Amino acid sequence: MIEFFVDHYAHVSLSILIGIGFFGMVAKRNLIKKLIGMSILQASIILFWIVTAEKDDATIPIIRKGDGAVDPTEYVNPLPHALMLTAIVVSVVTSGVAIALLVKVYRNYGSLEEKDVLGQM
Amino acid sequence: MIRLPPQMKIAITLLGVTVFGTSLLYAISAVPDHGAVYAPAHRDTSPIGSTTPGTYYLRNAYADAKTPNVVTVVLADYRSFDTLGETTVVFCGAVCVMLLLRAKFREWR
Amino acid sequence: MLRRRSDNLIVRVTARFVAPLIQIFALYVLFHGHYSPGGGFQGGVMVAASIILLRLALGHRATQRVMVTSVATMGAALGALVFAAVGAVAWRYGGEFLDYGVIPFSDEVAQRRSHGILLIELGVALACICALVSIYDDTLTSAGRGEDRDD
Amino acid sequence: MRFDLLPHAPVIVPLAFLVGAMLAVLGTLFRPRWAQPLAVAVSAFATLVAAGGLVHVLAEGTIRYQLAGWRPPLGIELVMDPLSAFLTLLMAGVGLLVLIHSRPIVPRELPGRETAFYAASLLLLGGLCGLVLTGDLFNLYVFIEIVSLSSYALLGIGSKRAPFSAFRYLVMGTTAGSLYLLGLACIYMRTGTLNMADFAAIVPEVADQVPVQIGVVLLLTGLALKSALFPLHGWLPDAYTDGGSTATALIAPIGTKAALYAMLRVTYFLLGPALVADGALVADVIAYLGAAGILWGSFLAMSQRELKRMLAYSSVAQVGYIALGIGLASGYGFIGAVLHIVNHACMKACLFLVSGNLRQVVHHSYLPNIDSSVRRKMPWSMAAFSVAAVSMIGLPPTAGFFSKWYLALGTVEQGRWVLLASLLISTLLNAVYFVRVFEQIYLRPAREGAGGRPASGEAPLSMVVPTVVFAVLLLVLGVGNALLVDHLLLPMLGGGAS
Repeated sequence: MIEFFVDHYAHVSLSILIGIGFFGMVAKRNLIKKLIGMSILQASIILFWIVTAEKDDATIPIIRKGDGAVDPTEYVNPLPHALMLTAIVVSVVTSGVAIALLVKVYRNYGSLEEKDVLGQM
Repeated sequence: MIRLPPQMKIAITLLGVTVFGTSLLYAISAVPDHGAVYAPAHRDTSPIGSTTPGTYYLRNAYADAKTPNVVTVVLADYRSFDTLGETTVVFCGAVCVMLLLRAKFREWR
Repeated sequence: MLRRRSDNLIVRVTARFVAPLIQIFALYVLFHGHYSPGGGFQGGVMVAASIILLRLALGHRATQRVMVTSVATMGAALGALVFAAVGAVAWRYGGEFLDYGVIPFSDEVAQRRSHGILLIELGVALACICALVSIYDDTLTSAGRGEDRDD
Repeated sequence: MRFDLLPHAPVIVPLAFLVGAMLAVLGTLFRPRWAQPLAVAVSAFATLVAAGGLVHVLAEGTIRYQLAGWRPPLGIELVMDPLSAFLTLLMAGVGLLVLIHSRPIVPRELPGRETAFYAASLLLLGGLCGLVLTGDLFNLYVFIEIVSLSSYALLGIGSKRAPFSAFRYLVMGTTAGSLYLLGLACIYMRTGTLNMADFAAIVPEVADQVPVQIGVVLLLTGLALKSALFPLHGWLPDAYTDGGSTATALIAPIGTKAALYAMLRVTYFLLGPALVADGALVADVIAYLGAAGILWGSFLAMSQRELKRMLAYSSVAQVGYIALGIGLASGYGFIGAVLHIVNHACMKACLFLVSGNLRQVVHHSYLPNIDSSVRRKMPWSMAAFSVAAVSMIGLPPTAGFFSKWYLALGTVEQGRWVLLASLLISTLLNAVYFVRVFEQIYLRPAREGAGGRPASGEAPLSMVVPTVVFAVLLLVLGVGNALLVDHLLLPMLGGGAS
């Protein structure tokens, strides 16, 4: 049991982080806090991907010596890193659009508390 | 809609989150070779013999594009269509915020 | 929101001092993306951050001459268009879409790909800078206004 | 130099929309009046290329377009097979007609924002086409996000409540995207590939591993949330009701359907029906959730008094039909699901366009206030409404009958009487809520003062023509569905699924 947590400390902490993100999105009543929960969720999933790229004793995927054969065990898997750059940009833009929507909500209702907004409907 | 008391809602959420996290951990615990260089995503070929992209990129990126940073090559060459989509997403964000918030276009002329 | 701009001399001078430094470093990140961590997005975001820093410190009106909002929106479109155009040039030389290996920048195919990567990174950087500045401007400048109700 | 367009059709169709959006911003930021013609021209071009691509694919077989010249597991590929070619044509065509229809609406509902509106619409359509065509699981995610972002913004302008509804949609949509990405991470960990065809070949080797199974479940949950499958449908009715007329008419018919199409691809072509039948739990869950959604959506639609809200709830029910077809995991289920995606796109587009016409002419779409004066004012719109409503109920000459027929055949084939019963009950419920409207349009006498100048109030031509075209399409699809099944769907079943 202890061994499992030591071996998989990254996955364990990321699962907790994903849980925190979900909890913030569902249980928090303030819309900005929901947004923060959403960002935590996205960030933790991006980290989850990065962890899948890991190899023991490997370094960043920048080839050090130019020509000749490359030993793939020296470098971590580059594919998840490239994919997650895309995912990061997507999450940034999603936050931007969410904030724009919240500005409109605030303009229409004068509050960002879900309770107040629902009460005015 | 059924309105639950807040404590109840928080309790249900906590329960759901715990179940979700545990099932995720269960999935992870079934991975024996985490971090090992022989994990499926890091091998040269998949079980059916097709090339596994990640390792191919490491072996051939420098020869293919004269660029030592493999992530840049993957991003901008092997999977450049993703990056085009990603640039479109950024542009889409600008358009969306403009659609939502910019009232008078002539104002900023 | 943010209607009363605080006129702190230290903030203004520091922002004006730091912004060019950020931009220089951003250029390094952008153009050194082939050899070290970096690239179009990272460099673009840093330039956008420097412009937004100036906007925060010096006010929205005063920094319009750094980048006009409508130009920012159009720049975002232009950056994405540059990317698509580089991809479409490959059609001219009989390749598939986005295949830089056929565009005759140089004799060697690998070198062509390297140049192609640089070109699209520039497009990506332009789109990124302009889009983020545009998003920031729209969000900030509309937040305080009371008019423009939708219904 | 001669450039052969059609072999490049898979990339040209989505790219035309995306580049069109960029050109719209560059060219018409200060001339909003030109945005709509530009958008229509771009969609017309894309529709033509999509149609040409379909002909090309039917004649010469599937196009597998390798972007940047890299062979599939390394690069991204776009796959234009008969099914995806047809659905691309559907997306582009529906988009074209709705954008033509929007000409009088958008300047009235969103003065001064035409450029941004049309740019966002074009991005939405480009994302949808790319989503249908892509052969790569991560590229699918990128296109899903393009579609979602533009939907949030398009639905976020409208009534006073619209931004709040759109924010809830955004939270749900982002959760869906995150779940999809998490599932993809689990799958990638065990297979090392993102290409759909490659993955489909590897699946039999790794299907018994727990991470792959949990990854597939997460993937499907994300797509189900995106497509508003029954217990996850909460965001849909509000978002559709509060959005503007054109935005809803664009997103309701094809927006959620794209996620369902992705789900169909994952279940039928990635996992394969045999595998779904082995791990029958997943398929069963999808089928029964679909049935529950059919009943729930139909019941709630029955009790609505506002046309758009009624249509929004009926969308939940229609999503249920398609999910039921996916869950059946058989040939009939596949045919029924695809036909229903097509039919529902046309029916819903037609109905939402009629609701837009009503708002344009009589300035409301509140059902209790509708009577026969409306029909006398707008004979063409109401005729189109009738055809679409008959199709929604599922009566024979129209397209709606045939998709339900195949779904029913599928349930009978497997002896799943509960699912069959839900199909039949929902048909009755549909009949109830549409016949109520029929009664009002055709039989209820006009109120005093409303019948002043009857036959002069039809909506402008640019609105009526697309509406009527959709109604005609429904009849054509109904009559010609055998052709569709023989030439498009059966080859797909033979090739990829069974």
